[in-house]
Amino acid sequence: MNSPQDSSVVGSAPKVSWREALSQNAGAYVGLILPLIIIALLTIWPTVTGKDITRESIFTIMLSIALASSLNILLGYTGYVSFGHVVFFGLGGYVGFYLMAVQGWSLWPAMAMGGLAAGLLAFLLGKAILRLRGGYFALATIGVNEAMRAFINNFEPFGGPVGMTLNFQVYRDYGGAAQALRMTFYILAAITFIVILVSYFVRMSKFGLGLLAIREDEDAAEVMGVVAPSAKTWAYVLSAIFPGILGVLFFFKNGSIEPVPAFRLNFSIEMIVMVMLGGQGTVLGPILGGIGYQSLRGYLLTSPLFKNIQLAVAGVLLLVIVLFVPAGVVGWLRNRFPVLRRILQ
Amino acid sequence: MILQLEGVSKNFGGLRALSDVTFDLPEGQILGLIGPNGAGKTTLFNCISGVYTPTEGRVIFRGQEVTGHKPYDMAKAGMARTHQIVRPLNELTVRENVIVGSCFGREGNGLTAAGRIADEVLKFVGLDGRRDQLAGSLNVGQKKRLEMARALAARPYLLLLDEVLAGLNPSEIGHMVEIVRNIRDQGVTIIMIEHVMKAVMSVSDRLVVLDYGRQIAEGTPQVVANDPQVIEAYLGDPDLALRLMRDQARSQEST
Amino acid sequence: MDFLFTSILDGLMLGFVYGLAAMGLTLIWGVMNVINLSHGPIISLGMFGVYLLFTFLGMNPYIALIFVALFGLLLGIVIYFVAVNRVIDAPHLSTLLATFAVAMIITGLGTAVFTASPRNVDYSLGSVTIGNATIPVTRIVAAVLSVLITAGLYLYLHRTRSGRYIRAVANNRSAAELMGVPSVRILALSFGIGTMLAALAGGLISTLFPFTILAGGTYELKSFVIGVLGGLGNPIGALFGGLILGVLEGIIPTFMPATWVPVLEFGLFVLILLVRPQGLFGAKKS
Amino acid sequence: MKRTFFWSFLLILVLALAACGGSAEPTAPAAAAQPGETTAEQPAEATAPPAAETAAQTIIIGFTASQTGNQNVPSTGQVNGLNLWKDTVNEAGGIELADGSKVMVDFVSYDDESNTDRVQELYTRLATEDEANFLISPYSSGLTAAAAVISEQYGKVMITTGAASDDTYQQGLTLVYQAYTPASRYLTGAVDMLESVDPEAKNVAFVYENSKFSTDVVEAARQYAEGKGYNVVLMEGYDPETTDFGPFINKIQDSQPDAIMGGGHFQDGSTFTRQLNEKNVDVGFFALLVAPPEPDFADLGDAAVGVVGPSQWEPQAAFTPDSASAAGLDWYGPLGEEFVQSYEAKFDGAEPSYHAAGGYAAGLILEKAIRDAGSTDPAAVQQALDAMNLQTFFGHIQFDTSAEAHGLQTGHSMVYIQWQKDADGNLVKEVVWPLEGATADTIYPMP
Repeated sequence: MNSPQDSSVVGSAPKVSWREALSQNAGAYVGLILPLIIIALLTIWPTVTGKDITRESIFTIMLSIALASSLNILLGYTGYVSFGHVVFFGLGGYVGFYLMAVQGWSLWPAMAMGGLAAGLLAFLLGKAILRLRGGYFALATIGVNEAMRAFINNFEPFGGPVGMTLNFQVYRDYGGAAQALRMTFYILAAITFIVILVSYFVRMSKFGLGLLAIREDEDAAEVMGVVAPSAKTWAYVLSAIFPGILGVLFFFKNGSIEPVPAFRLNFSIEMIVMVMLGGQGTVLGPILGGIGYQSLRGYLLTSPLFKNIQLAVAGVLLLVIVLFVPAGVVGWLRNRFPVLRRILQ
Repeated sequence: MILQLEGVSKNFGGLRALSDVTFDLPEGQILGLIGPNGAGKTTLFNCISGVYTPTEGRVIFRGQEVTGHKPYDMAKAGMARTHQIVRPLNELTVRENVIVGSCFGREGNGLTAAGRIADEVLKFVGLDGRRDQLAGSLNVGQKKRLEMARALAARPYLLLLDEVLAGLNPSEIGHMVEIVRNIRDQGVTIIMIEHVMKAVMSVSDRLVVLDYGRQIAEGTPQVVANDPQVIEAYLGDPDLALRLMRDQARSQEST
Repeated sequence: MDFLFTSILDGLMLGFVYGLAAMGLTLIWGVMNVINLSHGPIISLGMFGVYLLFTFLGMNPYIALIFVALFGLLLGIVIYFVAVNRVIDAPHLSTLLATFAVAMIITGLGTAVFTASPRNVDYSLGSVTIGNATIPVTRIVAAVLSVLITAGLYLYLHRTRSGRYIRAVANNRSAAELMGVPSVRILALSFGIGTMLAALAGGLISTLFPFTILAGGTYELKSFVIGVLGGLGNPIGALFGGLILGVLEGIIPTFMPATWVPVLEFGLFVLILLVRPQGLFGAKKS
Repeated sequence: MKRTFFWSFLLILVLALAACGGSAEPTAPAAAAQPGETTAEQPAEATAPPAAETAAQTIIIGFTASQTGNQNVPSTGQVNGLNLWKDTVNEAGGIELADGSKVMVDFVSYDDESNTDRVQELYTRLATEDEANFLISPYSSGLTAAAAVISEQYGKVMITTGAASDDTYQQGLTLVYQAYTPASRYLTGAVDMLESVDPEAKNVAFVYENSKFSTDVVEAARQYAEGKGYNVVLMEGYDPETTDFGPFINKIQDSQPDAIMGGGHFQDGSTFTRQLNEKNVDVGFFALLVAPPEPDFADLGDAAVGVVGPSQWEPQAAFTPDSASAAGLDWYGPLGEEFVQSYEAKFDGAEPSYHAAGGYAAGLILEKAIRDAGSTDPAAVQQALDAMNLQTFFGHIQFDTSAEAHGLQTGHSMVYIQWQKDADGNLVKEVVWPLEGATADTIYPMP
C-alpha cells in the first residue's frame, strides 16, 4: 500500500508491456464478436437471398435494434426509464424531413441535423428532468413527448396536423425509388453498426462504468466522485442522437410525416420491451430483443390463430418475461452460464 | 490543517440537527467522532462530504473553502467515505466496485491503472478471493470491507469512516482496527464515527463528542473519557437513557 | 364575455369526473409507488360495463355503476396478484412493464370482442339552463356522484380499520408490517380500490360521451397530469387537480386556439414535476 | 495499439463472414410473415407481369387493411366491398382480355394495424414475395403515401380508396389512381348548398379535427367559402382525442354563425353533434365530415335530425346508364341497387357504407382498365386508366393526367345527405345535394 503522497508506483500512468495490453484488450473485444457477426449477417442477408422483401423485413428489425441499443445506453446502463424516447425519433425525423422537403437539402446533411436536433433537445431536457428519479422521470418523459406532439401539431412550418410529403423528385436524385430504398437499407446497416460500437465502447469505458454506478446507486456514485448530472446528461444525449438520425432516414423512406405516427407513445414502449426482452444493460441484449420482438410480432400479426388477439398474446408474453425472466435472454444466460460472460456482453 | 469546521449547523425544517460544530483536524491524525444515536454524527459527515449543504458555517478542506460543494467535487478534491448502511453497487463485481472508486476519486485513473489499484486494495482488505463475485452477494462484514476498499482506492487525503466496526465480531473488529491504523500510517487523515468505545478510544488521536447536534467535548481520549458532560450524555440520568432509546427507535424507523 | 362564465362552469362539471378518473391512479401510486399503466384500459372497461348493462339488460346506468364498481374491485385484486405482487419491490421498470402488459391484454381482448367502433350510452336526463349556460343533467349527476365517491373514499381511508391500514402502508410499509398490518392483503385491496375508482369514472364518462375500447388512453394521460397537479399519492388532491384541469380546458380555448391546450397541459405537467413534484397540494416530504 | 487490434479483428470478422456467408442465419428471416388469405396458385412467371398473362389464369391483388387498429371500422367496410367485387368477377368467369382469355382475381392482404411502421414492408412483400400484379391502397392518406413509394418502386399500379388528401397525388407519382373525391372538393358542395337554401346566410364557423385529412378538407372549403363572399367567423381545430366540445360550442355561440361546418371522424363527429344538441345551439345549417353518412349515426336520435354530411356514395344515388348517356359518358359495372342487394346478401343484411362502395369501386376501376387494356401489362393498364372517363354506380370516374397531380380524381364528386324524419317519425338518410340526385328537400333551418 502506497501513501497517497507517494503515488509513483500506481498513481501515475503505469507502464504496461504491449503484449499484456494486447491480451487484455483482446479479452475486452470478445464481447463484440457476437453482436457484429449478427449485424453483418443481417446486412448481407438480403444480398444472399436476392429478395427485396428480406431487405424490408430486416430494415424493420435493424431499425428496432438500433433504436433499442440507443435507448439501452440510458435505460440499461444508467437505469433511467425513458418512456417517451420516441420524441427524439419524431423530432429528428421532423427536422430532417423539413430540411429535405421544404429546404431541398439532401439526405446526408438532413440526417446530421436530425441527430443534432435530437441531441440538443436531450441536452436541454437532461439538465432539467434528469433530476427526477424513478417513476417521476418516466412520467416526465411521457409529458415531454405528448407536449412535443401537440406542439408540432400546431407548428405551421412543419405542416401542423397535415404534416409534410416528400416529392418523388427527391428519390430520383438518388437514382429512383428502388435505388433510394436500397440505399436507406445500407445507411441503416452502417448506423446500426456504429450504434453497436458506441454502445460497446460506452459499456467498456470509464464513462460507462460511471453510468453503471449511477444505475446501481446514484448517491453512492456521487460520493465516489461520479459527476452524475453531467454523466447522465451525456448518456441521454448519446441515446437521443441516433434515434434522431434514424427518424430522418425512416421518414425519408416513408415519403411522408405526420405528428401522430412520429410521436407514437407505444413505439417508445416497444423499444423498452425489446431492451427488456434481450437483457438491459448488455450490448447483445437489445440486438436479440429487437430480432425476437419483431419476429414474434410479425408472426402474431399474420398467424391465423393469433391474428385477432395478437396484442393480448404479446401482452401475456411480456408479462411472463417481466415476472419470470426480468434480466432478459442475455441476462438469464449470463446468470445461468457464467462461463459465457465474456462472450455475452 | 487538512480540515477546518467553523460553526457548522444544519436544520431540517424546524429541527436543528447540528448546531455550531467547530474543530480543526491536522493532517495524519485519526479523529474519533462519538455521541449517542441521533447526535448528528452522520449528518456532520454528510455536511463535510457535500451530501448536505450546511445551513450555516463553513467547511475548509486543505485550505480551500468547500462549503456547499457537491459530493463528487469533494471526492475529486481528495475526500472519501464509507456509509453506515453499506451501499454496494450490487450488480457490479467486487472488483468493478473498487475500480469505480479509483476511476472517479482523487486520481481519476484510467481503467487499466484503476484495475491494478483495485487488485492491490482488495488484497489489502482481504477480499481478493472474491473480486469477480457480484457485490450484492457478499455478507455484511465483507460489504463493509468493500466500502473501505472503494474509499481507499480513491487514494484520498481524508477518509471518513461511518461505523465500520458495527456488526462485526471481536476478531473482525481487531482486524479492521489494524487496517485503520495501517491506513493512517500511510499518511491518510481519518475521521471515524464509532460506537465500539474500546476500539475508538484506542485508535483515535483525538475525539469529538456530539450530543443533540451540539459539540459537547473535544480532546484526547483520556480527557474526553473523564469529561462529566460526556459521562452524563452516555450514562447520565434515567431520563436521558430513555430518550436515547427512543432516538434509537426513531432512527431505525427512518431507515 | 358571457361564454367565459359558461366555459368555467363546463370545465368545473367535467373537472369533477376528471378528478375521479385520476383518483385511482394516484391512490395506487401513493400506496405502492406503482404507476398503473393499465389504468386507461380499465376506464374503458368501466365504460363498456355500463354500456353492456344498459344496452342489453336495460339497466339504469347509475344502478349499473354498482356492478361496475364491484367488477373493478375484483379485477384489480386479480391484477394485483397476477401481475404486480411478484415485482412490487423490483425496480420501477418492472411494475411499469407489468401493468403495461396487463393493458395490452385488456386492450387486445377488448378490441377482438368489441372492435374499435364507437359506442354510446343513449341516456339523457335533459338539460338545465343557468343564465346563458345550458348544462345536461347527466353532467351534473356525474359531478355530484364524483364528489360523493371522493367523500366516501375519504371517510373510508380515515374512519375504517382497513382504510387506516391502507394509509399506514402508504406511509411506511415496513413499519406497518412490524405493527402487524397484513401488507400483501392491504396492497391488493388498495390496487382493487384504485381500479374500482377507474372503472367507476369510466362508467360515469360513458353517460356523457361516446367512446371506444381505446378511449381510456386519453383519460389515462389526463390522469397523469391531474395526479401531478394534485400530488401523486394524494387521492383527495386528485379531485382538485381534476378541477384545475377542467377549468383550464374550459378557459384556454377562450383566448387561444384550442389545439394549444395539450401543449400547455403537458408543458405544465413537466413543469410541476420539476418544480413541485409533490403536487400543488402535497405537503413537502423531507 | 488498440486500434490496430481492432481493425485486424474486423478484417478477420469480414473474412469469416465471407467464408460462412451462405450459411443459414436462423433468426433474420423468421420475421417472414405468412400471407393472410392467399389460396390460389401463383402466376408462373409473376416477376415479369407482361409474360404472366399468357401463362396464368389468375391475377393477384394485394393490399393491407386495418384489422386491429383504430381505423378498423371504415377499413373493414372497404375490404368487404373489395371482397364482393372479387366474388362478382370470379363468378362471371373472370376479366376478359384482348385475346379472349379470362383472368380470375385473387387477393393477398395483411393487417397494418393503422400504423405506418410496417406498411412499406408489407407492400414490398405484396409486390415481390406475393407477386401481386396490382395494389389497392390501405385506408387513410398517411398509410397510402407510404405505400405509394413502394408501388412506384416496383412499377405496380395502385388504386387508392379511403385516401382523399390531395397532396399524395401532387408528389410526382405516375402509377397511383384515386377513386375518391379528393379532400379539396370534399366539403365545397356544402357551401354551394348553403348558398342555395339561404342566400341571406353570411357567417360560417369551421370547427374541425386537427388531423391531416380534416385540415386539408376544411382549409379548401374555407378558401372556397371566402371566395364566395362568406365571413368565416370561427376557424378552430380540435385535438383528435377531444371528448368535451363545451369550449368550442361556447365559442360557436359567441360568434353567432349561420352555419357550422367541419368535423373529422366518426367518434368526434357524433360527440360534437350530441353536445350541440344538448346545449340547444341555435344554428340553421350543420355539415359534418365522415360521421353523418355512417348508418350508426342514427343512434344519436333527435340530435341527428337536420345534420348534413358529404358522402362519397349513397345507396339512393341516382347513377344509371341513362344518366351516363345524358352526361355523354360510358357506363360500366352494376347498378347501385344491384350492388346494395348483393352486398346485403353477402354480409347478412348489413347496409353498405360509402367505404364499402369505395372498395368495390376501386376493384371495378381496375377491372375496367384491364379490360380496356386487354392485358395485365402495367403500362397498358396505366394507359387505360389515364384515358378512363366513365360512369359507374359510384359516380363519374376520371383521373388527372398532368404531371403535377397525376392520378388525382377529377370526375367523381360528393353527394350530401341529411338526416330527416319520415312520416312515421323514423330517422332516414336523404340525399339532398346535388339537386339533380336529391331524394328529398333540404330541411332548413335545421330544427
